[in-house]
Amino acid sequence: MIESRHESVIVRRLSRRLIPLVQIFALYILFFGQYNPGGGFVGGVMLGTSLILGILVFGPTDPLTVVTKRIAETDGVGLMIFAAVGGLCLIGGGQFLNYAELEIPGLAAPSRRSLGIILTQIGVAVDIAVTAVSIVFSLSVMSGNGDSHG
Amino acid sequence: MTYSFELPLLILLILTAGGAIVVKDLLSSVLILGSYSFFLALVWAWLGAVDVAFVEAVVGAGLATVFFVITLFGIDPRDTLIRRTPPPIAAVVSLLLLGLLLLYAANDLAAFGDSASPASTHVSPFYLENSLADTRTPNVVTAILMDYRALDTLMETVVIFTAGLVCWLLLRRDAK
Amino acid sequence: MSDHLPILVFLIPFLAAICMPLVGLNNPGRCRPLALTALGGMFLLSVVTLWRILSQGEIRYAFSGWAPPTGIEWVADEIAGIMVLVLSALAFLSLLHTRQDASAELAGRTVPYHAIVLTLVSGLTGIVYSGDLFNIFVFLEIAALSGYALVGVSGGRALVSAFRYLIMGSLGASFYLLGVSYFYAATGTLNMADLAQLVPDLLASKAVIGGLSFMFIGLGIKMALMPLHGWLPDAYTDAPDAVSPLLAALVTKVALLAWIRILYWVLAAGSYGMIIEIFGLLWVVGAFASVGGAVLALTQQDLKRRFAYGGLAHIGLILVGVGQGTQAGVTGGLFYLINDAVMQCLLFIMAGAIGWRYGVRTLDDLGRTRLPTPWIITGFVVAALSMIGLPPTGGFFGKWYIVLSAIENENYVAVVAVVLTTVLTMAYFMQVLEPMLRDGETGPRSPEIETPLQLRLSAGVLSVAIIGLGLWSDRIVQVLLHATSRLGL
Amino acid sequence: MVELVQGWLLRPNFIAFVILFLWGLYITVTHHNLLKKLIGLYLVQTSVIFFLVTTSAKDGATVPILMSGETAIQPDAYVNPLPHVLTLTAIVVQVATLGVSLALVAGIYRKYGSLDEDEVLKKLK
Repeated sequence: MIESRHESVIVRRLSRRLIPLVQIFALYILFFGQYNPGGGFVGGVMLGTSLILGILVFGPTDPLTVVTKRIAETDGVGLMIFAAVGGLCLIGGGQFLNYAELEIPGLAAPSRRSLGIILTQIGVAVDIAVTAVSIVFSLSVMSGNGDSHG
Repeated sequence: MTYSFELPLLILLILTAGGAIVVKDLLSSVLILGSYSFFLALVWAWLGAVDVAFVEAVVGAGLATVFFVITLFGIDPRDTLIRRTPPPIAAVVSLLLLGLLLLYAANDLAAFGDSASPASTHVSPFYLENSLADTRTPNVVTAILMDYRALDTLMETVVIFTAGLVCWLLLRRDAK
Repeated sequence: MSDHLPILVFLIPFLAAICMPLVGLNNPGRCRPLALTALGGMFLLSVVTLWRILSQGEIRYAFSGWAPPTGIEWVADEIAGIMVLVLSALAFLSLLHTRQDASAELAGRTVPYHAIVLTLVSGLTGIVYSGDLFNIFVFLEIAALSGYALVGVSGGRALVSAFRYLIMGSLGASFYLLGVSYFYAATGTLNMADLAQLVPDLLASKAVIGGLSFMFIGLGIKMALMPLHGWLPDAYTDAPDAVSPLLAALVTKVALLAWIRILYWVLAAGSYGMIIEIFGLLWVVGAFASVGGAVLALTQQDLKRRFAYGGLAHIGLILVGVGQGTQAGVTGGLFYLINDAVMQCLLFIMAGAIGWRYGVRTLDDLGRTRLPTPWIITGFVVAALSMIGLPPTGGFFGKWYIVLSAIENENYVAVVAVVLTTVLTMAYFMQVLEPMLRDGETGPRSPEIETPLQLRLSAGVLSVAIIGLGLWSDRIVQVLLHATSRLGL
Repeated sequence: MVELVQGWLLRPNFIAFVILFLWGLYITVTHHNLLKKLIGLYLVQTSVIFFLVTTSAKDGATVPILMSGETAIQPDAYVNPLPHVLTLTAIVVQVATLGVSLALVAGIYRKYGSLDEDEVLKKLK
């Protein structure tokens, strides 16, 4: 179903408007996860599904799909962010993922932890968004370009 | 605790679950499963688990349904016909035993909503009391998820990452 | 820095796995060297870790700086140290022995393949180290997802096997999670050390007994314990030759290790047999699995399938030892577990090698074909000796300790089961070795160079390791005894 | 015995969990259609998560998001957040498993042209 764009012009127009809104809401959910329900997972899944909507509606030639396809190849970047934050804690002298040991001058331990939570949530969101898109690409490689003889 | 709001939800939950199982058309049954997830999210919101409800609504009712539907569209199954055969005796018997074990084990669980239960008194008060001071994060669930038990979160992200790789490995043979 | 060793050991394959998609984006050829380097580095670091554990005692690592039970804790004791060492070595060798043209078979899928091998290794490492029940669940799922993918990688029939594996494995994980939930509901904690403090007072609680039963069912599926083994033979037979050594050696053993930890570390239970009687019968399940597995192995034509059933028997043997409830029994079971990992790895490497090299997949093929390859025959013989349990090998000493502990318990049924399994194992290996050795003597020998260097290296190292495990068995058992002495058995 | 049954009936959540768990398990093990098996598996996984969430409930407690400016925090005023965290993780694991299983189903369908387990097994031979 990725092979062509959606035939209805209403769906295409509406999605063009809707996708940025969904993404802004996803970012809101992501960054206010410390104060509201939500956070990395939900934000990431919403980002991912907004991109999936774009793929399904605009078809394979649309710039959005092309960009998304490039993004889907960079699987693992989100985890690198997460692991890098954890690794910085190791370098700072604490245990793995001990954000209180992040070496940021002028910040007390609770603020460092708060910062660590935001950074790692970004990592989670990026990874989940990218992977969701990647799984959808894989699952839709069925007819045509996939091999049919196993 | 009164169940007046929850009972209808639970009944709807079981009805939608049954619908997803019984309905013959695969696409319909997948969509009914989406509504099952949605009712589940409502039940959890009622239980006070707003974060879980949110994730279930987005992941269960959203992403899981997207995966199901894309698979169904991609493979366009011709045999959505579902046969029914008499249930194997062994499966029924072991299921009954399992059910008895579940009910037996439930006897010594704390009563529902008991704020003096071990689950609510041993470790969890620490999180509630200290998370704001420790992490400046009012949402205690986020604080535990991303800080106190951050390793679990890292690893579940790895689970998702692995799933992405697995789908790639199994389905995309024409990679450059 | 030496307190951080467990997490460093874990981070090497983990980081390599998550970097793999980017590294392989433009040049997939880099994946195999990266994976091999990571596993090699992991091996070296795990040697250092084991040395550190042996010299200065166990390492308890509290993640995020939160002391348990608030945070997640990893416990690197002697057993975990040895197990991770074995795990990384076996993963390195099974990846190394894969021939170079495996990349052609993988058809542009080298990137996810190598990344998934590494996630499998990281998942297993996590299970071994983790001291937190829920953390184990997450790692179990990482390892399981990787396992499903590796089974299904060659497509076709393997996909069906992988699907069955997935259904069973996910049900197992759900049961395990259910057990953890019952434990949590009854105690309010997930940390093993903390549970060990709380559970003895609750041993009469039905919730704890139920939770334990569900965990046992769940991990029983994961370790392919006899009545729950349905997924294993197909999965190991249909997995590509490059993968089945890794799976056969590690996946079930690590699940079994997790169960041993729960049984003895969580229940704090020298006395568990007396309090929860039903788990005093664990050795019966083990004896049933060991005899049943060996009998079923005897009836199989396909070599890999035959060895897969043989592996089931060995899981049962380990449980016979562990189920004795004495220090000698647990130690013997753990020692046999380590041996079993090594010899299963060698056995499946050899089975894969003759399958690839000579197209020998079944006993009939074996009778028809000459195998003029001393390396392969030697490897087979060493693995077979150890599987049967003959003196110079590690397998003998593992069985020896298990039988000793059973005799000490005056548990003669268990002794009979072990002996019966040994006899059956000998029978099914004779059917394999007899045509192989007969033709090896009469047939002309072709130059050894035909066996690839990596294969010879893997086979040689593993054979030496099996003999070495036998020769130094007393040293290893001393270390294990030291670890199990803290259990208060 | 009467008290036992009464005890179970006082926990409608638990009854719902048991029904969903057993029904899902039964479908997963016995159904012929691969996709229906996955639906059964989904029910099993969600029901276990449901059970875990239920352990977090406290009478008269509210969602575990602390009010701003509150100084002395009463743990009894908020539901237990730890099971929520575990279930979040479990849900993500569940959807990852679903993705993998759908990939396998898609592969099987591509190869054998059927979602019926018996038919696939017939074609295997």
